[in-house]
Amino acid sequence: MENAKRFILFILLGVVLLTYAGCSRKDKPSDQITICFAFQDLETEYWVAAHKAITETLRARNIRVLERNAHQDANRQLEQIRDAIAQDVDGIIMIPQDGESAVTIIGEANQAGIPIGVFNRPPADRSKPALVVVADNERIAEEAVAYMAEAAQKLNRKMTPLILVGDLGDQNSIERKNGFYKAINAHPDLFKEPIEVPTKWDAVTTLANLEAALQVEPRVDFLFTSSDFLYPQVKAVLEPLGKWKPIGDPAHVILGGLDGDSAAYTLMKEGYVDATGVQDLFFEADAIMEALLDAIEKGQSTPEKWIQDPGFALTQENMAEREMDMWGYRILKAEAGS
Amino acid sequence: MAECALKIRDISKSFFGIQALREVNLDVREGQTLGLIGENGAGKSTLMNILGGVIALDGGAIRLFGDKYYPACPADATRAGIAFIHQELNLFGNLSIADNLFIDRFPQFRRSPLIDKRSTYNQADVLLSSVDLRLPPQTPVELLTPGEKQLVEIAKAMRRESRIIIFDEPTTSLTAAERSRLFAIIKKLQDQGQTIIYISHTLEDVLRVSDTIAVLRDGCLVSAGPRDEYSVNKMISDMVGRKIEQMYPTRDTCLEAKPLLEVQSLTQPGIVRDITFQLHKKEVLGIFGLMGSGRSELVRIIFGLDPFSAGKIRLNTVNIPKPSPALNIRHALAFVTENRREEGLLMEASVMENLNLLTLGKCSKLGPMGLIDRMKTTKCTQQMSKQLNIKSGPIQKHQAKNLSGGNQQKVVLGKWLLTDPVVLILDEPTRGIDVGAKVEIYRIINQLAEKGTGILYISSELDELMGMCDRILVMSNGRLKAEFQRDDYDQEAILQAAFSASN
Amino acid sequence: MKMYRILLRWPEKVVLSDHFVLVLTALYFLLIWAIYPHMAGHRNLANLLSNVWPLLALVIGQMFVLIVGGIDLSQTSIMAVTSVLGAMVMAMRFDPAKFQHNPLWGVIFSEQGGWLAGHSSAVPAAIFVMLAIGMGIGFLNGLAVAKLRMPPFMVTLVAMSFFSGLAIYLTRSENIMHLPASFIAIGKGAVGPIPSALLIVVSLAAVAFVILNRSVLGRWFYAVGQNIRTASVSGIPTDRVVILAYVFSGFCAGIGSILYSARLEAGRPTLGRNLLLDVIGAAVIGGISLFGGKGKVLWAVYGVLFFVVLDNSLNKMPIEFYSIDIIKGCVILMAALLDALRTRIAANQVIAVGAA
Amino acid sequence: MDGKRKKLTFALLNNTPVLLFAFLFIVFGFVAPQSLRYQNIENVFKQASYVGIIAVGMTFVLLTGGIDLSVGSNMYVSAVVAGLAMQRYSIGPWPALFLCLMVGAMFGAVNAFAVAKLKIIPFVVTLAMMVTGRGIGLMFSKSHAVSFPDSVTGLGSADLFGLIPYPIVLFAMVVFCAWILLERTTLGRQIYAVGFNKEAARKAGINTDRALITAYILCGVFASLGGFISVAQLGNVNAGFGKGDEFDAIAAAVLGGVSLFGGVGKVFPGVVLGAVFIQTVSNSLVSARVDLYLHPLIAAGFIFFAVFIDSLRSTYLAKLSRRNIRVEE
Repeated sequence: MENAKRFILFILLGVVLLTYAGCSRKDKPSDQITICFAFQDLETEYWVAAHKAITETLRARNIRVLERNAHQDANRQLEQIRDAIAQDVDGIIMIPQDGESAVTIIGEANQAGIPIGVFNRPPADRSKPALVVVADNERIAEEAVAYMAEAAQKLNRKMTPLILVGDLGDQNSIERKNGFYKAINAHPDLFKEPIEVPTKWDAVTTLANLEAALQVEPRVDFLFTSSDFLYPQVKAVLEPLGKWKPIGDPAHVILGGLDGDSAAYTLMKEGYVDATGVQDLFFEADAIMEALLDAIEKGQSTPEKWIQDPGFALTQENMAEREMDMWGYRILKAEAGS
Repeated sequence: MAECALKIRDISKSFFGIQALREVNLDVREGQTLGLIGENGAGKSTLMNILGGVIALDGGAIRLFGDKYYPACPADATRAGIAFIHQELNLFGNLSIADNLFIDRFPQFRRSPLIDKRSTYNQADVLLSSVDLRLPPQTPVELLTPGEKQLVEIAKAMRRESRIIIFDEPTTSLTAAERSRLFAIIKKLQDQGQTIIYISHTLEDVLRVSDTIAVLRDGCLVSAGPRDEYSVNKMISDMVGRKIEQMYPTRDTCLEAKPLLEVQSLTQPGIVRDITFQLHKKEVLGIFGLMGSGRSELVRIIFGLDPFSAGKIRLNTVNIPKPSPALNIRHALAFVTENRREEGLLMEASVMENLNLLTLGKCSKLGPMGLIDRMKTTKCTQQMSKQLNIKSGPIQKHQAKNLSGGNQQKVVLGKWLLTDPVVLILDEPTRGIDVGAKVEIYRIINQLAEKGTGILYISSELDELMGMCDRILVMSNGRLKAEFQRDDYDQEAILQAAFSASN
Repeated sequence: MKMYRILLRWPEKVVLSDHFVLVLTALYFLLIWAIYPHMAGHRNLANLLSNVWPLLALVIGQMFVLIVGGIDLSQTSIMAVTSVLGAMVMAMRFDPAKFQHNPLWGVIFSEQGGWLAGHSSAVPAAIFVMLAIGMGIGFLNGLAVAKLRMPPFMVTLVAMSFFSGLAIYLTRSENIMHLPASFIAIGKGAVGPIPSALLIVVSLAAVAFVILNRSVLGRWFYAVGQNIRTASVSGIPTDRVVILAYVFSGFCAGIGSILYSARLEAGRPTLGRNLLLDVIGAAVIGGISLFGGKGKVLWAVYGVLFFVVLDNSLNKMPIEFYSIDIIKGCVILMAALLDALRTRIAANQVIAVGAA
Repeated sequence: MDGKRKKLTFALLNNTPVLLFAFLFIVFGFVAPQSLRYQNIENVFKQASYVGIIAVGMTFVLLTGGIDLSVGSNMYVSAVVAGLAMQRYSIGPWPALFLCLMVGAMFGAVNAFAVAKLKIIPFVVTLAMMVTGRGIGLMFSKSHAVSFPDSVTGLGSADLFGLIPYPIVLFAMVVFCAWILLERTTLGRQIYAVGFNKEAARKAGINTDRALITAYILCGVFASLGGFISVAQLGNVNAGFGKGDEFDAIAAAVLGGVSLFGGVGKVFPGVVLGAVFIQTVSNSLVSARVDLYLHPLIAAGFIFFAVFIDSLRSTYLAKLSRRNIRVEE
């Protein structure tokens, strides 16, 4: 009995205190712009860096940022953005789970008259107006693999290619896989049937499956990873087998990836990686922010703009002149500078 | 030598204003056995819970071998040398006998935390042989019979060199043979000078083992004294507060020839062999047998819980080729199982929900699978609860687990009675319930028989069977060994038949 | 002293009643409202409620399985499979670039759309297929649990990985767009002022309520969960009851799948990928026991409300994404702690009543 | 004759996990003969070692009748803390390992406190800790990948005496310690007792809180150790590290015969076989170059089969042993 009373008092007291604390806070100044930044999850270094660039830049401009992590659930993302809309945000930037859900969510924003920007993963169709910045994953992958194939041709032997496939539920990984195949199929005589290794965008799975695959087919000498963030696992598997060798060594495995992060830059510099597809992070982040803020300023409710990140394949050949365009390199520089 | 092992002075305990114990004084002399009796709710378990450190006392003092004794938790009681052998055994079925014996303190290698397996097994062997249990100590406890588990509990108490051993209803799940084995062990303990408190509803047993007897009623000590001053009748009248003239009510036995249940050559290899009998209208037919003789297994097969390979079962002149509980219930067969906790009740559910579990279909709108007619079920169940004199709070809310054993058993009985059974199978219906409730249940059974229900009555209490039944069948080793009519009842002959070895 | 006692009687009743989780949720809501005024704005409330319905459908299904002492981890993968198959029946158009390498291309769908594309019965047929498949998978789960005596956790865990794999296999990772407008209306449309999702799920809840509280079958579910041996001695067809619980869970997953697919306007092989712990978490927070025999439709509603209000409130906070996770976990823990305290107090009171 | 047959059936049923393995090996021996090479088998064990270690920790909690959903987040937090400590304060690999285990133990201690002292249901406690833990980990890492120095990753791929890879050695050591603890110490036996019936355990004078707390803390420690070993092989910790591993660990333990209701199960050989079984299936599928989309379907089929056989076995064994008792009487 006595317990029950104490318990109730405890709750009531807590509520009163918290309410008081809540009420005593100042209201946000009404002129401050609020932007909702919703992302599906920060799986790769690319998105981590983008997240950092976007939120820091916005906050530096005295813009209120609502960050929303959808934990790879399109539905949750839809709910989050609806909540943001109900909260009268001024604009939305999102990294959608996939192109299809992006279309639905853009529709929601359009209906509410709030400008929306889609970052790095394009909506499945252009039926609804939005600001989109996107890199052509398929083309960038194809370019990188094409360079790797060129390098392979010089070796004058039949190559055994292997691709680390990303999560099968993710559009970008499917596009990258398609790009890989386009480049491979351009050289029908050079390559054997490629080995596909599932990674589910998970390091542990990658390690286990890559190890198993190399056990079966130890002659693999051409390896493309669908994302740069898996290089440490590639190294962990290749090194004990004596296949982690720089370019020029007869045991060298021709290596390539996509993203362009700082680890990839370091590995290219050290001569382990032949080529990597680069999306221009800072360009994309700036482009989407500028476009969105511009739309907010002009009072456009459903702005439409399709911004293409040219992207390119950074190769050993063009490294000297183009490394400046690689975001991983710039982050490394910035860290070294600070 | 005649020092007081346990001295209880003016102990009181109340729960939320209800006085459970009122200034109880009790002495147990060292080396003696105290028989403690009382109806459910008389305060026995409260007293024992205080001794066991489960609850704290409100007032009074306890001295254990002269020292003040205020246990704060069960571990304190154990440390002070009090061992409980509970009604629901506190054994761990997933562990071996040896593990159970030493669970709070294993023999260890010197100065290491590791268990010395060899010495554990050796010591366990010694303990087991001292309670006359010849099993390897590695045997998992879940494979033991209830009697063997009881012996393991005693061995555990002996291992701790307990100064007082408290037996709380130790014989409820034991067969006659196991019971005599238990008494032999208790005798052995008494000879060694062990102090014992023995609690039971089986008054004959209490008389048999105790040196002194104490009776509790409504939280007060009613009487106490040496055994010679007591008889079963005096014990009952002290407990109940009035005289019970007759344990087993009389009944006109005018059997009708109509067989309600016919079993013909029922066989299931390894369980029962070639069982044939008939149960008539208005008849109470007893089945006596030791644990493992196949008596409970037989009725489980009849009720369709276990399979059989050959034989025929006819219920109310209808052939039942493939019995199942649902089918049997449809043919008005009822079965009160031996373990009400595991198979009789939904402990979490209310009394009402337990009572109407079987008759939901009868009290429903829109067909037997439709909606429950609440008015009707409430009426039916309340009537039944009144008829059986079930003591509980509001039956819609009172959970079955908060009832006393006797009332729980009445709920199980009431649940089946609501189906208007033609044949009622009772497996140990009075196990572990107090005298008052027993008498009530006997009366209910008699009323049913008089109304024409055929009753198949299984019990390990021979007295009870002889008091209640018109006919007794004796089973041993899965076979029917003998049949006794009421006029030829002879305790020795029945026991002999039950003990007779195979063939 | 007397005043104090009278003052306390009402809250005491609330704390000890079934509706404690609702009270907690309401208090939490008020607290957040004080900080973020638009919390109670009608648009936000509409949003909040629209998030309740599909989740509630799943939790109600889960509850049936929990009541019979099982667990259904496969609900979300049932959603994925049914979402994809339903879309294959009714989608208006398939993009050949994405689907022409699919093994089912030209078999049940083609560029002209799904199996029944454009046909007037397409949407009802698709809904029928989704519910039937959901119930079918539930039936398989139930069969394995009841007849083969396999542990529910493992059965449904395996089913989870199998059917989510199957959903991805069927579409080769692609989402199926171009669903008919009448289907999408289920997720967004309204009948008069009442959203159709509300209509569907509230009627589902009402049916579940009637089954559990008023019907013979409902009592059987509880009996099986509380003590399966007593239930079988009492002539209850326990196997069938268990199977039925899983079938119902599958059915509810089908409903959830319809609502979520309609909202997202696509058949998605990854639908509800990370929803599972929300479903079970909501059920458990609501007070439904993982050990069987205990659960009420109202409790499911409260559990879902709690989770949805929690998520909604976190969406208001302008803080870093990781802080949101930390706060979410702490709030769940606090709610559980309060509930544990409450149970202990309630247990004491029962002893008092019992002794009286 | 009959007795002999019964004995044989008994022996067969008691060893079904082993038989199942034999079956698995034969199937994949035909489909992908390469998978039977020594090197590959060593790989399977190496890859299984980290899930195995977590499963061993999980076993302790499952034995008490609880569940720990937070091991995945625990792995992430402890690995991130260790990794950052090595990066920023350049501490050596051994202090880092110690730090990692301490974080794991603290994580476990929070679970233990909430379960044993505050008496909250384990499912909710560990669910909340799973969410909170991930958040705390991300707070430290800011979602960046944290890479481990070569001094650690070297250990991941190195062999003890050039023979056995370190992860396998550690796995064996963990299994041995857990086995000793559970089978040969009083506390271990008490954990079984608590899982069987907590109330009875309390009445028998067992300190149930101590048993519970030990179980949860050990689960935390083993989770962080498993995480560390995994990172030593991977080279870095990504934001998704450990996600979903709780289900793998539970699946491995349950496949190995551990009951989710507490009190039943053995670390050796049960849990070890469970962990290796799962890894063997996925490894063999890659070896056999099966269509990626079919992997989860086939793996689920194998696990279903294993669970099915196991449940057949336990019902049948229960029947057999019950009858045996009758015969002895």
